[in-house]
Amino acid sequence: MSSHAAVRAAIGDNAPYDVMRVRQDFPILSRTVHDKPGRAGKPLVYLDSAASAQKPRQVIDAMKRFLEEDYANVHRGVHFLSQRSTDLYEATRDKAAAFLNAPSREHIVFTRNATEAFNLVAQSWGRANLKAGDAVLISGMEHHANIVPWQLLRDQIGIALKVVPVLDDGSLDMDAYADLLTDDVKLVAITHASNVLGTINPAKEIARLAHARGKTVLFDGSQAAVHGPVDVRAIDADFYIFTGHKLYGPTGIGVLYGRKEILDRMPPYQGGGDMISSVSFEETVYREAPYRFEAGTPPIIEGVGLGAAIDYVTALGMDAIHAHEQRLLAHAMDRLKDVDGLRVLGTAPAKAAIISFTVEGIHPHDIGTLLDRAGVAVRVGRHCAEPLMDRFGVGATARASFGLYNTEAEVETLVEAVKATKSFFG
Amino acid sequence: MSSHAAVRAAIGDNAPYDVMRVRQDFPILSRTVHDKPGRAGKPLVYLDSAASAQKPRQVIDAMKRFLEEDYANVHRGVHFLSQRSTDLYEATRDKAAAFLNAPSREHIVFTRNATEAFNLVAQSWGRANLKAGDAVLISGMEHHANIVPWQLLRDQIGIALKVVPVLDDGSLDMDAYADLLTDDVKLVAITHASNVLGTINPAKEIARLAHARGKTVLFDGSQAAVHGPVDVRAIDADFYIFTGHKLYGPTGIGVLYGRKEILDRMPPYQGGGDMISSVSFEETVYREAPYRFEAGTPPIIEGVGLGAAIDYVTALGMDAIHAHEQRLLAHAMDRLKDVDGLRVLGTAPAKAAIISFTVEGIHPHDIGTLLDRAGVAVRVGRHCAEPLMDRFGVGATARASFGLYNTEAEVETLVEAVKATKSFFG
Amino acid sequence: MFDDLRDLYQEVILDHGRNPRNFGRPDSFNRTAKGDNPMCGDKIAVYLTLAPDGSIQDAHFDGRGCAISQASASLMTEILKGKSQAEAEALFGHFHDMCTKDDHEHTDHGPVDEEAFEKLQVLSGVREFPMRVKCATLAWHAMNAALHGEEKTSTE
Amino acid sequence: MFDDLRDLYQEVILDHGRNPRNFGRPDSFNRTAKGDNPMCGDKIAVYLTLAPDGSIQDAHFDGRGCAISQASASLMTEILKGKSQAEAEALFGHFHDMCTKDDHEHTDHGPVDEEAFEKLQVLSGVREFPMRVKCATLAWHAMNAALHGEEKTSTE
Ligand SMILES: Cc1ncc(COP(=O)(O)O)c(C=O)c1O
Ligand SMILES: Cc1ncc(COP(=O)(O)O)c(C=O)c1O
Repeated sequence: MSSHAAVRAAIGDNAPYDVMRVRQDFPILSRTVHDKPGRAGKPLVYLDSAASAQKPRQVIDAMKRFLEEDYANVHRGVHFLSQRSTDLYEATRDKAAAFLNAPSREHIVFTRNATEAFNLVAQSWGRANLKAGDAVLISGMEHHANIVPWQLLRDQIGIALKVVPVLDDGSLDMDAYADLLTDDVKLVAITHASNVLGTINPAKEIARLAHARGKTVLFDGSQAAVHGPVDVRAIDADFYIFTGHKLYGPTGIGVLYGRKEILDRMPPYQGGGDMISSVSFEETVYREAPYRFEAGTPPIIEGVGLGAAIDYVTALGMDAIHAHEQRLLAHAMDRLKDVDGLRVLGTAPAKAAIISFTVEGIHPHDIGTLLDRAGVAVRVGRHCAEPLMDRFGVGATARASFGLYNTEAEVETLVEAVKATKSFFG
Repeated sequence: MSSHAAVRAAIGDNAPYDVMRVRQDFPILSRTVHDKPGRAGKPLVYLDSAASAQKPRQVIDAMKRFLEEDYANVHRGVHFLSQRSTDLYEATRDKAAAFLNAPSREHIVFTRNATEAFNLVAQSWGRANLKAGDAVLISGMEHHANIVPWQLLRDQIGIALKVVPVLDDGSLDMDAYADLLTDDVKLVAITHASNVLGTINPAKEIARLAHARGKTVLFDGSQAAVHGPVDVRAIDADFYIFTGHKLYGPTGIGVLYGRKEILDRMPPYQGGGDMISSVSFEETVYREAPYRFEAGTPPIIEGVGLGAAIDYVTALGMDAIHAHEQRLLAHAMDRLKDVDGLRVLGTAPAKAAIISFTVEGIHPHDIGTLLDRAGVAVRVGRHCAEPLMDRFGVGATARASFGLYNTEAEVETLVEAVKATKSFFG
Repeated sequence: MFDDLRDLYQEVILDHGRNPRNFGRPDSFNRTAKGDNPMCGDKIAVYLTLAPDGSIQDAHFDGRGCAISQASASLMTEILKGKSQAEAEALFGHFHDMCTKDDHEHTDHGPVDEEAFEKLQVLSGVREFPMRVKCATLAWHAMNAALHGEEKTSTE
Repeated sequence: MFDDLRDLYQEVILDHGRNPRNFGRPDSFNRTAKGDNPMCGDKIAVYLTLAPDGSIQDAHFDGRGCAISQASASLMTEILKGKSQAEAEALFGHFHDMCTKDDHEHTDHGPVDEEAFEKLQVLSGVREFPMRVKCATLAWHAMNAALHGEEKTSTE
């Protein structure tokens, strides 16, 4: 049986998702690590996609081709390459809009990464719409990117930060959430999926309850947008954020979706070229949204790369990716159950393929170092979610996160490596 | 005579700078534009490097190889690829430091582009060090990136903006400058080289006078760092800014050099992961500079690309690049003199290879469209320097800007195309 | 060298560009608006005199711009004289479609003065030059803003 | 599978990691400092009792951490007892060099207790694991901060 056939058998013969073919799109996945003179290394088992995903050849080549054939600065040029460049870059705004089912490109702001998108909303929307005594409601499972910008704003203008608690299984406490929607709360800013627990939060319900009380709603889609289809209109988001490098695209670009009426009323964020309509030393007139929020030369190459990434996942199908990853998740959860002393944080019914765990008596950092020697790349630490670590009484965890290219064979390697780690320290 | 030999002859036979060999490093330079079925296009004559430079194969390949072999998220991973990635990314901090002759990597902050660096200084240093009534002294030849962030700050905290005038030849009025260094001025923020006039300002003298009066000094090196060697210690800059995509590197990354003592005392800029040392909902402790200013996943791929770009220009030699471009500039200025009705804005003695011009009776926009048909890519418009346009009484200009890959033959093509444009409208 | 630019810069355009009609701020007008094209720095102002019935009695413009925007403004002021507000808007809609869309994508902007529209065809070449569309439509945007009593407009 | 990890995790380390010596906050001490490794979330505290002549009478630590940081802290508290401040600092300097630099790059940190330093050699394996250096030096940074009367430190 070829390995190809083995995997098709493993994932079910009628599965339309051909992971072995998919893997061939990712050059890095065929490498080994920790090679030494005279000794072959271990095949890379990349289980760190929640930190950042690997890039398919389609993305790498799109950027390369762009730089070899069509590159120039955008927006203000009449020359041939500048037009090409502008067309390609702006086409990604359409693709991002379609990817999120946003009404049009005018709803899409490009940022440096997801983190900058939160800072943009905090500093632009926040300063214009919040005042001392108002509150922003986040949750106990937020990434620092959705905590610290609000703390900075709190220190600047005196808003309060309120926190929806997390239940023991890693679900959001929806009863507490409903109670926390008090009058002072003006913005609900909650993650669509947790980068530690994997929990997928009920976005539609969160937005419905918040909107019923007249609040604005922001979702952190950095993880959710990667693991399955997102429809900002169906969930009725006012803001939705994701980041290019986790969606199999380049670093240096993030996406902020905003309702057009809201974006149009937001003051500018950073000043510079491209975001202004006219400048004198006395007065400056800003451009319309989304361009008002994009100061200076934008991430042009990154835009082209992100466009190729969106094309790539769209061609595979976000539904198919989701189904594949859910099979992997189920298998991994099942297999890890057998490991004595292993505790999984986050067992909510709706869960993305992200597994944080601890092993009794072994520090996650040591787990990480040993798994790495076995070729298995996992992330260890606090995952930029320190308050969540405190909630679960752990200093850190090891986290295996799965992407569209992972296989059940890789789950086996993970499980074996964890077991070997246990005997090493045993 | 081969074209190679022709150019060597043209630039002087003992010139060590082999521009034809250099051109082979840039895949895009061999393309044609405006091809039509049955008709070959025009060879690209790229004279828009001041807007953004083309990328050598070395940069393109470094990014490609990185993505195919070594990519992962940086800083917080113990696994093999994450370490590789971190090493490669942080190595560029060393390279940027060496490129500017900064003491060490701790002085180098990576931003999204030059524009963000100005906003960072304005919002972090500015809010901490300036109060209503204080003034920032800029010049009449600033790019919007060094105007609008101060205007935003002015509207936020009530500082004043003062402007050093520009003389008729495009030089900075240094007498006026000295007089403008009054007590209220706390920061001098001036461009090292103008993106419109080409003028290279006397940075060392500007800093000396400002420091003698106890002021902090920021230089916009977006253009200067590209056209010749920069030594932040020799000129005694407190802040120095440049942008990756104009230095033959990728978009999505800019560099802010800051004196360490100053950076260390600056409050954070954006909040998120990677810039914090510990987070709870009540209190967050920030990391030391420069990391405190880099929130979220950094421009990792862009960092690797910028490193390759710095290696590339360093290998060619910034002195050699400067000499080559100065030869081109002299030649172009000489040849354009012959064109009736053509006016060059900016004839200061110290001038980078940037030529802004107008042609009597023809709008720059029309010039741009016609030159483009001849294969010549120039920028037309206000070049994000609207106040400067007003100063010279023009609505816009056409701008030909030269890079390390341009040739005297291309200057000829430009001149011929301008002449043909004149007869077209004549 | 520039043969295929003759579509864009037809003789009529070069002529109107060099000698714009109805150029200059008139002594009397009752509606005006500015147009600003941030890309190239062009700024123009349109001055309309509306009759009591709302129709356009007179139209002028001033300001600087490229050959395309000057010619477009010049042609527009000629054509608009005597048109009702609805006719002016229909012309704008048709003209905008002509500059930006393929034929089959044109939408209905109401009945249009065929003869007037015919004259505007000389500008149809801009459709091949996306970066120049704003030059061609700048004056029309300003005219539209003036009609609706707004004080200032921008084409973006 | 993990053969070449035996350099990093020597038996002594696994032993100290499992059974750290001098663990827990003592009833009395006169200097203390915390160390925080943001990368992995480790936090430890070092408690020193300095004699009137400034030498280190006693040393304890508590807090959580990986095998490397626990073993390093445990070894450190054993070794420091009876050392003068200068000796402790010299040991820290040598130890830090050992963890981060090639032999020829080591700088002079003053005379060092060779026997004590010998014991620390079990940690020299971290030099091959740049991401683990902070684990090994965390306790030492905290100790150094405590010696200098600072209240809190971080290894970064
Ligand atoms: C002098 C000058 N400063 C600042 C900038 C802004 O650079 P960026 O657009 O990369 O932020 C530019 C280029 O556009 C420039 O020429
Ligand atoms: C849930 C979540 N939010 C936000 C972020 C921040 O993304 P970035 O680092 O690209 O800004 C991440 C990833 O680190 C994440 O997992």
